Amino acid sequence: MSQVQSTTQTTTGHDNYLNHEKGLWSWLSTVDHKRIAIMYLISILTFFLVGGIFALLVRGALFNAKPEDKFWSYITPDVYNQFMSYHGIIMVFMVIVPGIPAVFGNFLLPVMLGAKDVAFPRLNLASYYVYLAGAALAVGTLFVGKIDTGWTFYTPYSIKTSTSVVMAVLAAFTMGMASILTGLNFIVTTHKLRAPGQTMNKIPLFVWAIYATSIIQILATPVLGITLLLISAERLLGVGIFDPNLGGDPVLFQHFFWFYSHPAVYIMILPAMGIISELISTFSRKTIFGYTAIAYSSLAIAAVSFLVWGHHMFVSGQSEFAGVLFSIITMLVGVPTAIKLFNWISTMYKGSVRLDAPMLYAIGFLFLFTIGGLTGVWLASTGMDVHFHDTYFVVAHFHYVMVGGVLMAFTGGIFYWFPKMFGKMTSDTLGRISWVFVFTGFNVTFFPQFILGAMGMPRRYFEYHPAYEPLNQISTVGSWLIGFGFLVALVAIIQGLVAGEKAGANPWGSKTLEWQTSSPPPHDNFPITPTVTAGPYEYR
Amino acid sequence: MSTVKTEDGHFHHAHHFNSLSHQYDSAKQGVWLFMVTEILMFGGLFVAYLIYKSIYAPIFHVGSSYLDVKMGSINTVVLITSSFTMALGIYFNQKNKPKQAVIALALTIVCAGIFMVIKYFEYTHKIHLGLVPGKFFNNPEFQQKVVDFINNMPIENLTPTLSDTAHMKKIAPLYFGFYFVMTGLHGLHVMIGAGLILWVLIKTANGKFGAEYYTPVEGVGLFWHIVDLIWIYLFPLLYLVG
Amino acid sequence: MELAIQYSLYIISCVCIFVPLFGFGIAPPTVIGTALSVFAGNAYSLIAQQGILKNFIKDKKDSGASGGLIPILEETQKLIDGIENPGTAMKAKSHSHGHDHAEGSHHIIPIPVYVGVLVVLLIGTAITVEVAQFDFGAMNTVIAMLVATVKASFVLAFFMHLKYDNMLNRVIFGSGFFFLMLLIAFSVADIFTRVPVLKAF
Amino acid sequence: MNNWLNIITANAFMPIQGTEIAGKVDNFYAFLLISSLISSIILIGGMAAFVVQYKRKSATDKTAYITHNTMLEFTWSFIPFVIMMVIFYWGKVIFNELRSMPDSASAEEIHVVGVQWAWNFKYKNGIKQYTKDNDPNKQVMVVPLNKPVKLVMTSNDVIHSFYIPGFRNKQDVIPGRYTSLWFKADKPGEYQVFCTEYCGLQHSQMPATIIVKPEAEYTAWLDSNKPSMAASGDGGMNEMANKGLEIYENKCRSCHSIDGTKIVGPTWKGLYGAKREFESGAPVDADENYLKESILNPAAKIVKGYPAAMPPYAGQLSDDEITQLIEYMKVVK
Repeated sequence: MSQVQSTTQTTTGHDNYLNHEKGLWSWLSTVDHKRIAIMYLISILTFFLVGGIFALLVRGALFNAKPEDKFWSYITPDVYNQFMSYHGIIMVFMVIVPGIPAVFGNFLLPVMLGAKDVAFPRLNLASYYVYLAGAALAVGTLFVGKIDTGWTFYTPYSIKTSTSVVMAVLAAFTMGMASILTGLNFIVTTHKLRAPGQTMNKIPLFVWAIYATSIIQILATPVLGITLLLISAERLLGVGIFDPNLGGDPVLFQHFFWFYSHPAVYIMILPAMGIISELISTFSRKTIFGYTAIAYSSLAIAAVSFLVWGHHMFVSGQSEFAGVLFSIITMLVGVPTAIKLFNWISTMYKGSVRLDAPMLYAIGFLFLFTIGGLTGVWLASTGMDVHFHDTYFVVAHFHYVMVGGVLMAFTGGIFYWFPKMFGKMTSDTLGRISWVFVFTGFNVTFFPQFILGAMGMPRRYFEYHPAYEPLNQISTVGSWLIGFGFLVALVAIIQGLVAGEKAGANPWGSKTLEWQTSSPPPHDNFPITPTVTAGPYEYR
Repeated sequence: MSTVKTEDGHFHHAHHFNSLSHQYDSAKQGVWLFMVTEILMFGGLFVAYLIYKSIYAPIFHVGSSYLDVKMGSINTVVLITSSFTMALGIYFNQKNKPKQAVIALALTIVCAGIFMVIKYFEYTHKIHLGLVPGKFFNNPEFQQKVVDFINNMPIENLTPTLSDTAHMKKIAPLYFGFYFVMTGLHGLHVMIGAGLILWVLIKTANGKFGAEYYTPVEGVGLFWHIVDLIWIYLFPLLYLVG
Repeated sequence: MELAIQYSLYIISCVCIFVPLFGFGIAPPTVIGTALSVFAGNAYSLIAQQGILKNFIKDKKDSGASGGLIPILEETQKLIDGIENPGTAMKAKSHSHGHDHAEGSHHIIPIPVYVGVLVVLLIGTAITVEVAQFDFGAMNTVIAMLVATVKASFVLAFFMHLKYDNMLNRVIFGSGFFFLMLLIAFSVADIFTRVPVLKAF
Repeated sequence: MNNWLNIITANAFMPIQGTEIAGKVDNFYAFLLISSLISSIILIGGMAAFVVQYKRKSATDKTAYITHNTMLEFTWSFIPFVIMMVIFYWGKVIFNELRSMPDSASAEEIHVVGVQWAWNFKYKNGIKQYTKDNDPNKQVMVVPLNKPVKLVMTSNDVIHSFYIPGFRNKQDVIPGRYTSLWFKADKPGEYQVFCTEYCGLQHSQMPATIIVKPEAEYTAWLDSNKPSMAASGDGGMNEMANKGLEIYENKCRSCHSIDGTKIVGPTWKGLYGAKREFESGAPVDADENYLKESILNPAAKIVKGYPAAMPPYAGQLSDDEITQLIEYMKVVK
């Protein structure tokens, strides 16, 4: 039994959101959440490509320990610092934070709720352009003065450096604005636009995840906004709030910064978890195990995420008491995360598991996220973190969670919802090949970095001790594998767009609402507003 | 949002809502969510202010004595009055009286103008005296007063930070950093708010709103009251609490 | 129900472990507060989702009881329905009223109330300025903030119609302040517990 | 075989243990490693087993309808919770030990100043070590064996972080404030020091070495390196120039040499009065006005062959301090 008695029979399948209106202008001025999602998808994939190139350059520069051995003499320390900063800024603010909510959230949230659109369609379009403006500012710094502060903009370095920090922080501020507007839209949509019968305990887990994410976006981003504004005020006027020369406390900056940036980590990972819930249930063809537990654990993670930011600052000069306080609260995040992991795995128990490309990515997520999550516990314990803080161990940990978690889910999501978005199937073989490369490449790249971190190699180093060289070389080779894997995924997407075979309304046999309308969905999502009678995962 | 008035004088809600009131509730919830972000954004500044105030009390004490309480009080009264007229603007829209609503909204904009003019005089006075944030600060008298204040403090109230008078002298401009950033950001909001009020004023005058549909007026009103609300806290913190 | 038992067990064990660890400093109020709110949340979700209250009211009504707590309970149930299914609740409303007047959201406050609020705010301003002439030492900030908060709540309640607004908007706005408190609390928990480093030479 | 034993004792991949606490950290590391291994075997193994066992066999497979199991959910949220509390407590004990300073009577105190991009070490008897110095004897911090050493640290410009992998200890060095760190080395030898807080261009090029020497050798080193009165008084330098020297050591030294070598910026040797040629514009004699302008607004005139890397010092140095610096430049010949 699916969530609604299927409504697809009534649609002809000819009129859909892609051909509803024609011409470039109809796209640029659209208020249709599905078209906005596609525009986001294109921009985010472009920026992902740029950020990825920077990542490859960074890894390439680290192939050799000493500057005189580096195979590409163009990369000097200042260029390396810029590459490292651009990789961080692009990937965090332009790819991973907006990524899943703006693309899949925009496309699917209204459809999954049985709504015709998000609550504020024009605001939705505006937020896309605000995002683009921010991104343009950020990319603009490449041509005006560059940026070398890393994505964290730590004061007082960001006050003293001669690069164009003001422009970069304004870019991040603008993109934060877009993120607030998107989050606001989703919260109201979830509250107000659910189809009749669609109670909060009947919405799909992906919607729960996006909902929890939006709450964090609303509550955390403004603090980042004021922090970034203060940095520019600091540079332009010297107000002294974060500048120790003028009486400010740089550690207070870190408090403010991580008050946003730690919850931001969950802005990134929660939607990915939502995707995984959908993928695992569909490809195991089985009811999700512990719906309530997974849904509430999303909210629990969102709530606790605001209480733990100080674990980024155990050695930064915050008091010992605060360190211990943040450490114990951080441990609590592990509990809802563990609940989710166990529930996903039990969903497969006595299921009917099919390893299509999206499911492979979901499995990859579980594998990498397990490792990323467990090492997170190491870093959350004060005594261990003193040794690991700001070493490659941290780099490996958050790449396991961010890349291994978010990007695996993102790519899996693309392969899963591609038929719904474009009405065509992607090649499963290409999808699987890309997974093999991404997954292997990922472990080859980042597992050695755990060892490097344990050996004590600090992060953001251009030149490093020769003892670390072999592992760095393995890591660099791995990064090429990842790059190749994502290229194959891109080929799979383009091949699907150009020559993919036609997809039915529900190629995977899923039960959630978005599969009950035709592929691609019509302009108004459903010909008749559906009435929801059952939960989202009723595989009986 | 995309509500339109049809020829027979009724309003149509956007296609994805069930009814006008459904749309109104949703829009209002959206505005409230946005207000939360405003509160948190200013909140960041307030947190920083409170922390530094408790560490460097003398700077803030002497600093606030350099502000003109009279001007601050007038501005408070002006802003409160503007909040009142804004509420009236909504009220008259609810009662389908566009003429009175336009007057009330125009009064609100006038109040915003008065507020900004007074602010302008305060600013130019400060800038003239060199009482500006760190980079451009040029008023040794203020720094000396801070040092004198510390020297006159009872010895048991002195912390090691405060006893370092050379350092305190150096960081004394911090107060004006806060003053200009906080009032500046607030002033920016006043100007944005005035612009928004002008927008709903024109729409009201053109008969775009009425008892059935006045969501934008309500939304702009909420924004304006938040601006007022923030000033209600800013005023005593900057001008009065020494 | 099972879920509630499960989580309450879990939370009680949390409290048992937390409190001895931290002594009676900052942590116990936080922990107990969190625990209580989680309890409340769970209880609420049980009532809302499993229809316990609804069934209870139905039973009572069937058995002929009326008066007492029943009307209050019914109101509560309506409130819950409003939060849980706004779509259907809204539909029901627009059907029954025939006109777009959801209660609360379109409440019109008469002008004299606005004037009253204005007077209160002006008096509040006068009080703030007057009080600032006297020195209460450390209480200065506290008093100023209290007066400001009273003024702010008048603005919120009447000018911003929060008094007549639905519960959710109040919760939304309150959450802003709550998270601001968290930012203050934890920043202060760091900055004022730092141990100064003393140089021997 | 030995390698595998190493994993159990968790020396695997960790640097050598230079202190007693390092051993404790490593035991904790071993516990984390093993418990994480077990957890990942349960999670990943379970996942793999289910994927294999419940592989889809036909398009119409029937699956079990299991919605939840309260007992199970309670178990797998409670057991991780308990484990994590153990991890927290263990970590806290080690952290407290790393952070509780020895009393100053028994400890050897050394002052550390981080600058972009070098470390300054200062001893009680006046010895100054500067890690970017050409003299290899000065690029080290010498500490006694089996005696607590307390570092009182601050920074002159941006945040740095003092990290000694061998001691498993690390502490950020913050401008405008003192932070501290302590250790009691129990093996003589050399230990690497890294800066782990990103601090700009040469962030990776500010390593230092800690040399642990037995107490007797340490005292001998202290005595033999003690600056003589003549050297510290620096005959011929007036008071102004002396103050200038201090500013130079704290702010300028990492980019400008006084012995003619080219670091990041031009050397100060013989600078005063010399003719300067620029990337653009007419050459100028290096007089007071030029020097002052170059300190306050370095971008105005960029010396030929050097990058425009210097930050402006307007607002960071007072007029008096600039005069003192220029006085010092006059002395450097």
